This record gives sequence, structure tokens and C-alpha cells, in this order.
Amino acid sequence: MSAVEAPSQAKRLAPALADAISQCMRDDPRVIVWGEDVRIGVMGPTRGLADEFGPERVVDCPISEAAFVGAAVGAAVGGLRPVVDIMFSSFAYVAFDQLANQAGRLRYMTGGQLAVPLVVVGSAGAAGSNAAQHSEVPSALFLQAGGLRVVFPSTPHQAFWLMRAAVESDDPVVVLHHPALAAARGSVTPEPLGLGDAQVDPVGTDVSVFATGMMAHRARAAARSLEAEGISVEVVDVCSLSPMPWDVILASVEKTGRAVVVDEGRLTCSVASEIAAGLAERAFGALRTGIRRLAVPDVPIPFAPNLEQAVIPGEDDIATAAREAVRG
Amino acid sequence: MSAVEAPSQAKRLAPALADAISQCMRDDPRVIVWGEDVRIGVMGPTRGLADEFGPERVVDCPISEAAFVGAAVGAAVGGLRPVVDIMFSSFAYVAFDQLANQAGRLRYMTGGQLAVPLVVVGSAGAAGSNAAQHSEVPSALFLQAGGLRVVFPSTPHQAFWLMRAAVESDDPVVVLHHPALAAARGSVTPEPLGLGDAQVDPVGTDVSVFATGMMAHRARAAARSLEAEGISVEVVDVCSLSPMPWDVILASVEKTGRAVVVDEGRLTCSVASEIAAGLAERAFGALRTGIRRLAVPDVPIPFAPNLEQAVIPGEDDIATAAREAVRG
Amino acid sequence: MSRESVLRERGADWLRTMVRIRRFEEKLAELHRSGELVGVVHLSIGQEATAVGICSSLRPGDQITSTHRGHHHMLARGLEPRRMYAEILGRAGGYCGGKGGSMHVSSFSEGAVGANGIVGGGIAHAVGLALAAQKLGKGSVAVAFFGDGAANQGVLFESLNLAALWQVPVLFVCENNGYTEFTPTDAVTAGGSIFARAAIFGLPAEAVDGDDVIAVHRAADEALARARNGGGPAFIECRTNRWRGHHEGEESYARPYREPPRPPDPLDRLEQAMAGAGLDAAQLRSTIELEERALVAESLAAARAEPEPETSRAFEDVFA
Amino acid sequence: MSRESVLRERGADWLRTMVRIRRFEEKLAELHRSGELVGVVHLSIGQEATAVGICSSLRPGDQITSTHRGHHHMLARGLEPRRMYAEILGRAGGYCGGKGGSMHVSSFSEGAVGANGIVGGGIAHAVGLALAAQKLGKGSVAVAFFGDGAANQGVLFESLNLAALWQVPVLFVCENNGYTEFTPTDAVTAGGSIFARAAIFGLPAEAVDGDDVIAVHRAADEALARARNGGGPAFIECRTNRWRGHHEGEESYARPYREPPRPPDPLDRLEQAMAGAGLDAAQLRSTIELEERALVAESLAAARAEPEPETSRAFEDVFA
Ligand SMILES: Cc1ncc(C[n+]2csc(CCOP(=O)(O)OP(=O)(O)O)c2C)c(N)n1
Ligand SMILES: Cc1ncc(C[n+]2csc(CCOP(=O)(O)OP(=O)(O)O)c2C)c(N)n1
Ligand SMILES: [Mg+2]
Ligand SMILES: [Mg+2]
Repeated sequence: MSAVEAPSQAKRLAPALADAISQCMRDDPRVIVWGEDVRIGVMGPTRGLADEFGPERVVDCPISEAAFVGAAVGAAVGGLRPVVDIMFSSFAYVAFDQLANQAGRLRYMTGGQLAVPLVVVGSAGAAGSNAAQHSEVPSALFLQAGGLRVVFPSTPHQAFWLMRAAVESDDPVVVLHHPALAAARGSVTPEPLGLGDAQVDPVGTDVSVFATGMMAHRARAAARSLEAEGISVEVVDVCSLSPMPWDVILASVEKTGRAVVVDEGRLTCSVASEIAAGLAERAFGALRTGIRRLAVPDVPIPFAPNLEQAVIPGEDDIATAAREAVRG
Repeated sequence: MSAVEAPSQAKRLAPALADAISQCMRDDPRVIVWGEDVRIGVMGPTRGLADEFGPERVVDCPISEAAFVGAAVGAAVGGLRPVVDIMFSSFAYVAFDQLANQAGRLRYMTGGQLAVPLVVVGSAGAAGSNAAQHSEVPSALFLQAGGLRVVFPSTPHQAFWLMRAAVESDDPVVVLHHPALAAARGSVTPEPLGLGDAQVDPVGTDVSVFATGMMAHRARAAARSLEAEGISVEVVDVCSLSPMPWDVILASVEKTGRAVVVDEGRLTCSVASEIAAGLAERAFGALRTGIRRLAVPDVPIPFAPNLEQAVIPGEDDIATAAREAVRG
Repeated sequence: MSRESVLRERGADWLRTMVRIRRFEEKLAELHRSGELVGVVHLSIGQEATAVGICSSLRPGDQITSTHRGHHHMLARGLEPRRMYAEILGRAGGYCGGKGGSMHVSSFSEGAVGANGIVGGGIAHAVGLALAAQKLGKGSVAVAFFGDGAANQGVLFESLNLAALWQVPVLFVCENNGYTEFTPTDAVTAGGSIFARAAIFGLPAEAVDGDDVIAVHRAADEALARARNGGGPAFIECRTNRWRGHHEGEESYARPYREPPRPPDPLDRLEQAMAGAGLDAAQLRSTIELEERALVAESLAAARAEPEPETSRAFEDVFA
Repeated sequence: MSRESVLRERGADWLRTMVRIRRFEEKLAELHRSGELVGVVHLSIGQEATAVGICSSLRPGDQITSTHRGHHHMLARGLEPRRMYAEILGRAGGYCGGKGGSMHVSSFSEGAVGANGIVGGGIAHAVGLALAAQKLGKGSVAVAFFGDGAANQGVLFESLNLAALWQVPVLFVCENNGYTEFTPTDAVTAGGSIFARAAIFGLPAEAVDGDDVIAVHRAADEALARARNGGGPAFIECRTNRWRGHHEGEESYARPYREPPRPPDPLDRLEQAMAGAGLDAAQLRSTIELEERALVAESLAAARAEPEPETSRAFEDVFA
């Protein structure tokens, strides 16, 4: 594809996703967007695209997730590069066979005869009292499903570059975006990010905190407050979950010897569990203390604001876990 | 329910599942079975039930997993106790919304007003060249989905008692059974097993191996061969995955200080990762060496026998990992 | 029964419930504007006659499954405004203890089994509820409410097939308000009318004027009587109108935002029909308006006074 | 074109392909009995005319999606018996390098995009393939093969709606062999014929005698010509018969096991039709039988001689 100009000025996260898609659409006529109300762009990532590319390339679909994700699998195999907005990523459960058993298996089952360059974008996380079916972070389900790439940007910069990488990838990629970060501002710089990358910020020496999406923001905030206490926290924003940036993750713990893994998904078989398990297996010698996981307990997300807050890890929870890891 | 008589004589695994269901059907008229070809009982767990209970209580369904699992959710809420045979558990992806977002959420979303006493039984694992869509072990997907109980018996005894417990439970329970163990023989003794139980056999002192289903058999075989080498292996058959028997798991590692976790599912965000993470968090002080995970790498199950064998942990792999854990 | 006598017998109740729904939801719109109401809220204003017409044919023990846009179903089924407000405001005294909110209001004991945030998610549940009722000899029926957009979900077709095979007492009610969120449903729905999609499974299926409570009630009465007598499932497409947007607050992003058309008000249509039947409808309407506005105001005040749920409740009710 | 001239022009090719499918699969039945063939294998014996009638209307570049019972589609599409055997026996030289097996034989370069082990799983793919062909101006069409049991999967209805909305060049072919595994499909399918389910979405839909290759071919030719000229999707229900069980070896558990009825052999029907058209069909048949039996035997021998895949291949091809 043609050289990329990253939008120079400060951006918000959801528009950065849309910018990346529109650049790809300009560069490559095979890129086509569909989903429910993608022309209005209810969820953000497709907003404004219809104005530039029209209804032929920005297609509003019926509420038929299994079929339009399945059609996207077929269209991708057939030479298009569909970007499907599934709205809330938990709606993907309705199309789960098409993602797990089809998009994630076809290349392998055919012995590599074909590729499935498909992007499925969906929101993940609690926007504030959207309750159990519109708030969860299913990243672990997509990872465990197999055959899918998964990214979860937490900043406009990550959003722009990872969406570009997703659309340019020849593999099926699930792009998650946090609804409460849709308006988060940040500058998109020309340093590209790709599948398999992580962002380390701040760099620290006492304890490593691994997080994505909203949890990455809370981890950075916790790091700032702990700095005042003289605790140096390294925050690794694992914005690419598949491929998982193990090199960065392991290097960080080799340095700090302490790990806190934060996840807005449910704990059991979560991304937090995966990172903790990988560390317990591959960095055991470096670990000076037990690995601490912070995640949503194994409950759905409740509606009431105080209950929702109670089940999702907060800045203080992260600070407490990091402090315990260091001070024991 | 009435007192249980466990089938005294030696049993095979799939018939033991059917025995448990038929006992429950005799005890409780609310228990009703449905799925595709459950009258013939293609998959085993329902074989013979139609002869005793007839087509009113053993109902053949169209290929409409989303609707008949959804109907089972409604029927369970309405006072029946449906046992749905989904055939291969990977077919559940077609009905994943009904399992994850419905069966696993309704009680919570309604603040506990209702219960969903539903059983979904399906095969999990490689029976020998059934390829990618008929061979995988999706236990981690059901655990991560949330709101579901999950059991995976490896012996007729476990199969009988855990199926009984599943049907008697007021929660949605996924019962997995390994197709290559359908004919495995064993005696069903009167000592009941329930949700949340594990079976420790053999008891050992040097290293703990955690496994389920076929992997539990291979772990026991590896334990026998390592005994000859003077290595004492404790095998914890985690036949109940939710509730997870953490007390047994932690106690074993507190004793041995070494852990190998074996899983026929894909590695990333697997049950193996969950157990390893829990140990790294809660038994760190007892660990004398890194935790080793053995699982299917993140690939679908291939068709060719030699390839299938190459991706699934074998007895030798388990023995090697346990040996390394002990000898370093 | 003649139109007149039906109106004389039930018109007042219908009018009261329809007014209650309207005033109840107008308050929610205010609360959302003021920011007191959090989360996404989908209002049913304009669709009152459908919910009231169907639910007024139900008996105690009958069960309904509902949708993200379900307040009118719940009020028509007889739920209390106070406990509904409490739920929608996330208070401890809400029907679901504040854990469900607007999209999941339900009262199991009153036969409102659950509102669903997944489009089409509750349709198959109604088939199962009907099967349970049949097998357990309850004599009750189940109603699945869903929208025109949900008519494109595969699980609807599967559920129709299953209900037809099992001949269970379930009524499928498609509330056709013309919109799938912001998309006119016609633009994403091939072929003829939605009710025709049910007919191919051999179900009695028809379309009615969903803003005419009498027409809706008549169709429901007939279908439910048949179902109670072992006549099996049926399908009613209620053609109604969504007066407000898809959800409150959408103007913030849904540009160009258009006010949806305002067809004749189903409340006024009922009032006029009652007047035509020789009832003093104007007088009745103003009395009902006074009483219901008062009820709604008191209910909201009472709900506001409720405490938020105990934090510990967040960790309960996953398993029985 | 008259029946006679069609037969004169294409009858010999059809007969050859149908014989090839029959003999190819008879060998598979033997291999399964002897234990040399592992895994589950679903044979299409009895359904040859459907696959041949449809695929003989296809051109290079056209694409098909298939099912767990797909060998006949693949052979009719022109795949080599040798590489198919190699795949089904898990050899390195198989179309999928031995990673797919019987249920997943496919040859992307020859337009056989993939056989699916999930019932209904490939239907939507064909809609997407057709859309891609349209958008990329390929001029090709896509065909979705699926069974009568798959006609109860929600994704079929969703796919029909999508295809009708998009007006893409896709042909839905329901191979109705009367069975959903061991269950007669009528017992789990409410309403009228299967093709009527497509008609409600406004698709041209018809049922044909799936054992009459000429009838199938005519219907396909018409539908595909229309699709190529921008006329959009169509649906053909081919009424055929499954001669063997659901899968080989089912007698071991499927008691009481009944041999399915044996209708007139579609191969004999074609031979007779050709004779009726004045061709020396008997002579032709015996030549073809000799040649195809030889081809099948050589192909199997060659496949057996192939090595198993390198173990390293198990860890490749997940991602591009
Ligand atoms: C499976 C699923 N897909 C998409 C959505 C997002 N969504 C919520 S309401 C809605 C439109 C539903 O239209 P309709 O069924 O007509 O109901 P209405 O909103 O008109 O009452 C959509 C697409 C969802 N909640 N669930
Ligand atoms: C989603 C799903 N459900 C169930 C099965 C198990 N299964 C395999 S073939 C089959 C019957 C399919 O019937 P039909 O579509 O008529 O195809 P046929 O076998 O007759 O060719 C079933 C139920 C499956 N493979 N996938
Ligand atoms: Mg609507
Ligand atoms: Mg069939």
C-alpha cells in the first residue's frame, strides 16, 4: 500500500480508527466495510466513511451476524478485504462459529491454500451501566478460539496504527476498542505500531504492570501515584494480544522481578491468566514474588453504577497490588 | 431425588453417562433430553434412553442449535430440566450466544429471580482423524464464557456421578466427554463425586500433574513409568473445571513444590494457563521450579494421524516434563 | 363481542395502561436529558397499543420474553412503576436489584421472564417456556416480543420451525416499528411482509394495525385461545411506529438527525373510539391522566429515595 | 436445446463423471471396512446426478462451497482422484497436505473453496464469494451446496436474505436426500417444501428431480445464466437419495440399522436416456466403466504410495 501519512494533529480514539480505515480504503479498493448502521457509524469506527466512500463500500446490514460475518469470510477468501463492525464485541457470540470454526480454521484445514484477510471490529468494556450483554471484554474468547489475531488499542496512536495493520494483514484480526475511550485524545505520531507490538510507558524498575484498553490507562495513573511513594512501576500496554509480545513481557519481568497483570475480562482463562502462566513458565527464575492478577471476578457486568465499579479493577486496586508486590 | 444406586458392575464411559441420565429421568419427570438424533444416540450419552422413555422425553431436533439450546434455556427457566446433547462440543459455537449471553447471564441479570437448570453434553477431544471442526477441546471457552459449570469426566465412575450432579444442579452445566474414551471400562462405585471435586490418583510426592479427560489417562500412564525411575508423581484429575477444586490443586503443589499442567485444549487462555496462573499467584512460595504447561499449540487439530498425534500431548511428553520438573 | 361492548368492558383499563406507559417513559426521557439516568435507554413511546393489546389477553401464569425496548411490555404485564424506576435507576429495590437496568427489567413471579439485550435472544426462550408449560400441564402460554429488525436473525426462523414441530402454546409477536436502529427495516429485509416468513412454517400468521389496541387485542385473543386449546403457535406482526429515536441521546452522533414521523396517537385513537362507542372518553381520559401522572411522579420519587444496592450483591446470583 | 442434442453433446462427459464418483466412493467404503481409512467418511453414492448436473454448468473461475458429504462435488468440479485419495488418506500429496481429510477436501485454484464440517457453515461463504466476484468484476458465480438438514440452520435464512438484498451471483443448491443423519428430514422440518423457504425472500426457487442429471443441469444453466447477467441469486432444491447410511461404519451403533431404499440408479437413468436418444450407451458405459475403474485403481495406488506429511506441517498454515 502507499506511504502512510499519520494524522498529525491530536486525535480522539474512535476517529483514529475511522481515519485508518479510510486511508486503507483510499489505498486499496478491495477494502469494504459492513455491519449494522455503519453508514451512520453508531459505534464510531466507521463514522464518516459513508460520506467519502458511499453505500457501495460502506454497507448497512440486517441483524444477521452469523451470515454477514460468514459472508465476510467468503468475501475475504474471494479477494476483498472486509472490515466488519460487529458493534459490541459480545454480539460476536451470535457469529462465533463463523469466527472460530471458519475464519480461524479455513486456512489451516485447506493446508494453506487460501487466506482470510478479514477485520472484525467491536467495542469491549464498560461504558457505564450498559449491563451484562453490552459491557464485557471477550478478548480471551477470541484468543482461545484460535486462528485469530487480536488487538486492543488504548490510545489514538495505537488505534490508528493497529487498525491499519489489521486491515493490511492477510489474517483475520479482531480489533477491540473501549467505548469509554472513544473520545480519549492523543497525538498520532509517524512511528508505526504493528501486530505483535507492545508499548512500554512509563519505563520502571520495581514492578511490571501488564494491561490493555482502559486498564492500561488506570495502570499508568497508578504508576504516577506510586512514583510519589518511590515505587518505580513499568507499565506494559499489551495492545497486541495475538501475536502476544512475549519478548517485551519477559524482558520487563527479567528486569523488575515482579508482575501484576490487569484485565477487564473475567478472570478464569483470561488474558491475565495467560500472561501470568507464561511468566510462571518462562521467567520463573526472575520472579521475586507471586504474580498478582487483577480482573473482573467470574461475574457478568452489573447495571448499577456502584456495582459495575465494584467488579472492574480500578486505579487503587492496581496501586495496591503493585505496592504489595514490591513491599510484600 | 431418590437414593442413587450406582451401577455395580464394570461399565463403559458413554453408557455410564446414559445410566446417570436415565436414573435422573426415572427420579424426576422434569428431566427431558433433546438434540440431534438423540433417540439413536449417535454420540453415546443418550443411547438407549428412547427405548425406556419414548419420543416424548427423548426428542430428536432439527439442525438448529441456537434455537434448541435457547429453547432449553427457556424450558429450564420454565421448570423443566433439559439435557441437551450438542454432539461435538465445538458445535456449541453455533449456539454460543445462548450459552454465554443467555444461560450464563439470565440469573445474574434478573438479580437471582430465576435459575437455569440446563445440561449441555458434548464430546471433546480427538477420536482419531476427525479434523479441525470435530476434535477440539473447548473447555476453556466455556469457562471464560462465565456463568456455566463445566465438568470433564475421564472414567465411568466420574462420568456417572458428574452427570448425575449436573442434571441435579440448578445451574447450567456443560458436560464434556472424550470420544476416544467412550468405551473405556471401569467400575462405578457408590462413593459419589460432585461438582467441584477432583480425583487424586496416584498420590505422589515429587511432582503434581494436573489433567482432565484423555490427558488424565496419559498422566496416569506417565506416572506409572516414572515410578520405575524413582520419581513419585501425583496426578490430579481435575474432572470438575467449574467449580475448580483449588483446595486440592493448591494442597498438591504445597506438598510437591512442582507442577505440570496438561491440557488437550489450545494453549493460549487455556485451562492449563488458568491452573498455572492460580498456582503462580497462590502457591508461589511452595514452587521449587517453573510451572510447565503441555497443551495443543495454538493450531487447529489436523486430519492426518501423524500430524494429529504431533499436536496433542502424549504420555512421553508428560513424562519428560515431569522428569525435567524434578531433575531440573 | 362487538367493538362497542369490548370498549365498554376494557377500554378504560387499556387507556389507563397506555397513558401510564406514555407518562412513565416521558419521565425517563427527562431523566436521561438531565443525566440522572445512565446507560442506554430505548423508549417505546408510540408503541403502547401493541403491548397493551397483547398483554391484556394474558392471564396470570402466562409468560413473556421481551427486548431492549421493553418497558411497555412490562407495564402492560402489570409491573409496578416504582420498582421499574428503581431498576432503571440502579437502586436496590429494583426488580432485579439494580443488576439489570433498562434493557433487562423483568419480574419472574409476574410472568415477565426477561428482557434481552441481544436482538433475537429471547425468542427461543419463549418456545422453551411454552414447552415447559405444556409438559408440566400449567395451561399457560408464552409470548415472544421482538422487533422487525430481529426478524432477520436466524434464530427466529429456527424457533418458528421448532414451535411448529412441537405445537407448543407460544405466540410470536413482531413489533414492526419500521426501524432497525437507524436503518429503515425495508432496506435490509428482502421479500414480502415479515408475517409471511412465519407462514411458510405452517403457523397461522397475520399482520394487524399495531396502533389499534382493539385490533391487536382481537388477534391476540384468537391466537391465545387457540394455543390454550392445543392449537399450537401463532405469529402476529403488529405494525406500529417508533416516535422517538432508537435510543435517548442519539442526536449527539446520529447526524443528520430526523424526528421520526408522528402518526395519529394510539392513545387518542383509543379515546376517540371510546367516544364513538358512546363513552364519556374525554372525562375519563382527563381523570386517568391526572391519576397516572400522579402515580408516575410518586413512583419516581419513591424510587429515587431508594438506596443503591449493597456492593456485595455484585458478587452474588451467578450460580444458584 | 433438445434433450437429445444435450445428451449427444454432454451425456458422455456426465456419465463418465458420475461413474468416476461411484467407483471412487465404492473404494472408500472398502478402505473404511478394511480399517485403512480413518476418521468419519460420508459417501455421496446415489447423489451423483446432482453434483454433476450443477457443476457441469460451471466455468473456470466459478467457485463452490461444499459439505461434510462433498466428494461428488469435488470430482464433478474436476478435482483429481489421486490427490483426493491422498487427502482422504492423510498423505502429503493431498489437496490440503493431509490436514483436511474427507470432510474438508478442497482445491482453491480449481474453485472448490472448501468443504465444511459444520452443517450450514459454508453457505454464507458463497454469498461473500459471489459479492467478491461481483465487486472485483470477475464475472464468475458461486454455488453453495448444502443438505436438507442444513435447511433448518438459521444461517441459511440469513444468507438468503443477504443474497437477495445484495443481488449477488450465488446459486443455493439444497441437496435433499431425505435424511438429517438418521432422522427423516420431514420429521424435523415444518411447513411445505424446502425451496418455498427461499421463495419468501424473493429468490427464484424451484425443486427438481436430483437424480435426473439433465433436469438438474437445465435448472442450473438457467439460474447461472441469469446470475451471470446480473439477475441475482437463485435456489434449486435437488430431490435425490442417499443410498448408503449417514457415514460408513454406522451399523456398529445405529440399531435397528435399515438399508435405505434403492431408487432407480441415476447412472442407469442417464445411460437409458442416452440410449433413448439413439446413442450406443451400453457400449459407452462399459468403456467408461473400464477406464474409470482403472483410473480410480491407479489413483488409489499412487495415493497409497505417497508419504505421510512432514510433522512440521502440523505447525504451519494457521496464519498467512
Ligand atoms: C445480536 C445483536 N445485534 C445487534 C444489536 C444492536 N441493536 C440493538 S437494538 C437494534 C435494532 C433492533 O431493531 P428491532 O428488532 O426492530 O427492535 P427496535 O429497536 O425497533 O424495537 C440493534 C441492531 C444487539 N443488541 N444484538
Ligand atoms: C452445526 C452442526 N450440527 C450438527 C452436525 C452433525 N451432523 C453432521 S452431518 C449432519 C446431518 C446433515 O444433514 P444434511 O444437511 O441433510 O446433509 P446430508 O448428511 O444428508 O448430506 C449432522 C446433524 C454438524 N456437523 N454441524
Ligand atoms: Mg424496529
Ligand atoms: Mg440430507
